[in-house]
Amino acid sequence: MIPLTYYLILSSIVFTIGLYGIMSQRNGVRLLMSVELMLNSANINLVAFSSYNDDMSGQVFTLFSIALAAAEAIIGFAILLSIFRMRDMINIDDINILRW
Amino acid sequence: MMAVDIAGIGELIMFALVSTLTIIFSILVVTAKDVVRASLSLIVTLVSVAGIYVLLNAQFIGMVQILIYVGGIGVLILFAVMLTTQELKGGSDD
Amino acid sequence: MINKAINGAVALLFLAVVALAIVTTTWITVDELPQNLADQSNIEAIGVQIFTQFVIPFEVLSLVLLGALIGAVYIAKSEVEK
Amino acid sequence: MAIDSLAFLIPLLPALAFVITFFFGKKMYSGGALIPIGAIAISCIISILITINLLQNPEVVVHQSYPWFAIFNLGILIDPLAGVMLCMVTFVSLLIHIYAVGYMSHDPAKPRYFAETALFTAAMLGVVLSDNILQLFICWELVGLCSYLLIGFWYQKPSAAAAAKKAFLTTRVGDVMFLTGIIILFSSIFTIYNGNLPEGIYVLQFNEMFKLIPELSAMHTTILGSEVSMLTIITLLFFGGAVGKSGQFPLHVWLPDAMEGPTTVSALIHAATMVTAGVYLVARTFPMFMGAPDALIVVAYVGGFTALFASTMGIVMNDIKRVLAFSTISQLGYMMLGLGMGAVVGMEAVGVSMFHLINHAFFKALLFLCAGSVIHSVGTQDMRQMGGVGKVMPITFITMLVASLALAGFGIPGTQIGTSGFFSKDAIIETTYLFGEHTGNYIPYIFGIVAALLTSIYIFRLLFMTFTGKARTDYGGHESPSSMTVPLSILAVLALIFGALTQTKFYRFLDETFINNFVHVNIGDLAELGNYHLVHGHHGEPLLILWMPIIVGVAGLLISFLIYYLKVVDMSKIVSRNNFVFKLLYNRYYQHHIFIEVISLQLTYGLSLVGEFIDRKIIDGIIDGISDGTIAIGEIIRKIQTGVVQSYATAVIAGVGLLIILLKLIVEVQ
Repeated sequence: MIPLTYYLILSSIVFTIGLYGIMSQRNGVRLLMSVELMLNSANINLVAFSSYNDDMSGQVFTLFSIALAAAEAIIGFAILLSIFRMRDMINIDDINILRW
Repeated sequence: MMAVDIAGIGELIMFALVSTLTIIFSILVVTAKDVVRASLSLIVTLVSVAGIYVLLNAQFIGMVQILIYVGGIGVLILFAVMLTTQELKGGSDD
Repeated sequence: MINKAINGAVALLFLAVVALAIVTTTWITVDELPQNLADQSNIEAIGVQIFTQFVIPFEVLSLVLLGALIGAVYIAKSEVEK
Repeated sequence: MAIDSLAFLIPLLPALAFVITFFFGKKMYSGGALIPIGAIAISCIISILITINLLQNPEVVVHQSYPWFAIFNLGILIDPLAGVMLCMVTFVSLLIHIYAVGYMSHDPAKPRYFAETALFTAAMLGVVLSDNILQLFICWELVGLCSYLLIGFWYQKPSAAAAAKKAFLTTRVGDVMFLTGIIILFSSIFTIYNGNLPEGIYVLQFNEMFKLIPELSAMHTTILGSEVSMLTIITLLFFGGAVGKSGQFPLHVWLPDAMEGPTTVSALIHAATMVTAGVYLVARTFPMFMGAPDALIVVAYVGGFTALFASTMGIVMNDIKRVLAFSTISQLGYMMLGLGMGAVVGMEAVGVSMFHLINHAFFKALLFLCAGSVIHSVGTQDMRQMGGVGKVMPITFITMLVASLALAGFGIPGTQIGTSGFFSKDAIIETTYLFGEHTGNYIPYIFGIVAALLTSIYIFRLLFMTFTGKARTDYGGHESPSSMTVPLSILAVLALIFGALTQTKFYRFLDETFINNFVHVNIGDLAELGNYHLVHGHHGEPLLILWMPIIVGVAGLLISFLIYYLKVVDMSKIVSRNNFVFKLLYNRYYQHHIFIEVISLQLTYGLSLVGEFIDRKIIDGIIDGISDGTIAIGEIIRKIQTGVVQSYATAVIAGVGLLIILLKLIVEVQ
């Protein structure tokens, strides 16, 4: 059997890649994609723990998490779209109307 | 004993394969120059994560992952890319 | 470019910390991945859990999705009528 | 017990009001203000009825609990501590809502305002009602979010948006500490039970937490070579959360800036509710603090220092609301100081501190609402442009005067005559004296008494500069509408008499908090754990100590009166006396007039110059230096703030990583 550690390391690597994306990307859509990566790594963790502890709640939480990710993607996309309508770009460096 | 070992090795190989896929394509997501390419890599990443779920004996979650993530969010992100890219904008919306 | 280098360094630092924590922790696990032959894909177990123990979060989730739907429509609709 | 079963309505009604007002408020009268007002009024009535029940029967508390998931639950706990908080929050919130109908009448975004304040009230009530620390934390975060929304209510103003962000991020520092405390607490409990959490009990409920205090206190970990008990770490982290929320010393920076919101928001957030959440948290988990003597000392010192530090800054401010903001920080410092005295007076510290909290809520809300009334009428927040407002706004002036007297703590010791602030503040100062007497450490007392003097100076400076004298600019003020003056009057009456009415009852009532059918704590055991010698019945203070707070209060009033009311007279008197002395000397020693002139001029003028130098450069210099230093440090630090969220995120992640490595290097958990 594969040790649990492998899955955790895999998930932390995917999470780090997502994190790097969050920190370095300037394009709104790419930011959203990086967030999806991070969410997925969290889900891998949940499912891995669920399987290795023989406890089904982890998988139920994964389902919830997937549904919430869908909601989050929809909202993020809607915001990007409305910003794009207003400004004709989605470079988040230039979206600073809420900034002081 | 031997059989178990072989099964274990097979599992390990599968895991190595799927996790390599996941990592390579998720790196592509953040490094690819073209946004469309990045979003397609994201979809591949999501599919391989579904593979990991299956390896973890969570087949149902794997199915849901493919249905919702790949089918729903993947398409949504592709749409987002199409709708918010300047070059492709002409006449697509409005 | 310098920014990307800093970001990469920070991400690697994070990965190092997390990986270290994962490797040094002793995880308590079952000996063999559980295999329920009657319910290979866990659908039944998950369904039972969702509709018994987690029924309230499940209902709340439906409201969240509805809210997301309405919010998305509201945000993304064109502002011509204003 | 019919009324107990309605307890869940207390937070639920304002939450419902939020939904209704938010979505349908536009079409209703006055932006749907009546919905939250009605909801909070019902909550207020329910809370008062429950509290009256409790008052008659304090050992039977209202406790309802429902399983949430796994080992967590959702629950309602109304014991005397929560009961008085509930009444205070709902009542002050109700008055502020009524006041806001008049104050916000010209604002187009009224529905959003009323929806957000209703949500804020609901969240705050959630904090108060929680029966477990996790639920408290969730509501705590919701309070933080609402404060962000409300401070940034006029988000079109860049300064308001910045202030909202600052408040959110600064309190977030405290919140992270709080969360860390909860996590450490949970993992410690897990260790205590050897990983087998007992079935059927929720370990994060307050009573379960308190039962484990001896075990937690026995767990040790090594930090930088010295052994620290787990309980101390947990309580210090909890206190960190309270520091962020209650604007204590290192994290107080957000509170003055938060005055960018509407004045009603300032009154709601900075007088009655949000900032007191930190004090409430410490009071709620007070048995744990009792078991950790080091943490209690930290609470006392941070509180005392904050009380002093903030009041020095209050003296130099010219913005009326900022003076009040610093005053709030200072008074919260007093409450923390009072809690920190638990090492000597035991559970009575909770009573003393909560009494000040309640009284402070009344008079500080009143001060803010009066300031709001003045701002509403005059149209500026700068006190240098006001003056003589008392003539055009008599009701506001009288209520403000009452509030100022209460803040400065005026009353006659030994009798039942006095403003509410007098009873509560005196109690805290006396407790610090008692602390000094029993431990030989008079520093908290000095903090308290000096801060009391400064408090009196700045509040009367505000009063004289704003309401008396001649109008310095042409502002054409008018008295506010009755929806604003009625709440002012109610609060003024309460600020005046509440203390005298409830003083003795209050302590006895709150002493029951940790001895009832739900939470049961043995004070003696805790005192043994912390090596305390608790003192009961303290009436042996010297007369001077009893009178000291009122003496410094009057002294402050006189100083302000001389400087800010008689300012013109005083100055001209000095000038004329100079002339008079000069002339007298000139006439008498006519032949030596050049010599005398030189002497008189040189000496008198020189002396007055020295006096002026001491006054201007040294005294003002110290005070200005503090504020200039703060500003200068701020100028340096603000360079780091690029405003790009991503770079913040990068910094946060790098910080967390480095912190973990650092902790790994210096901490060895045993």
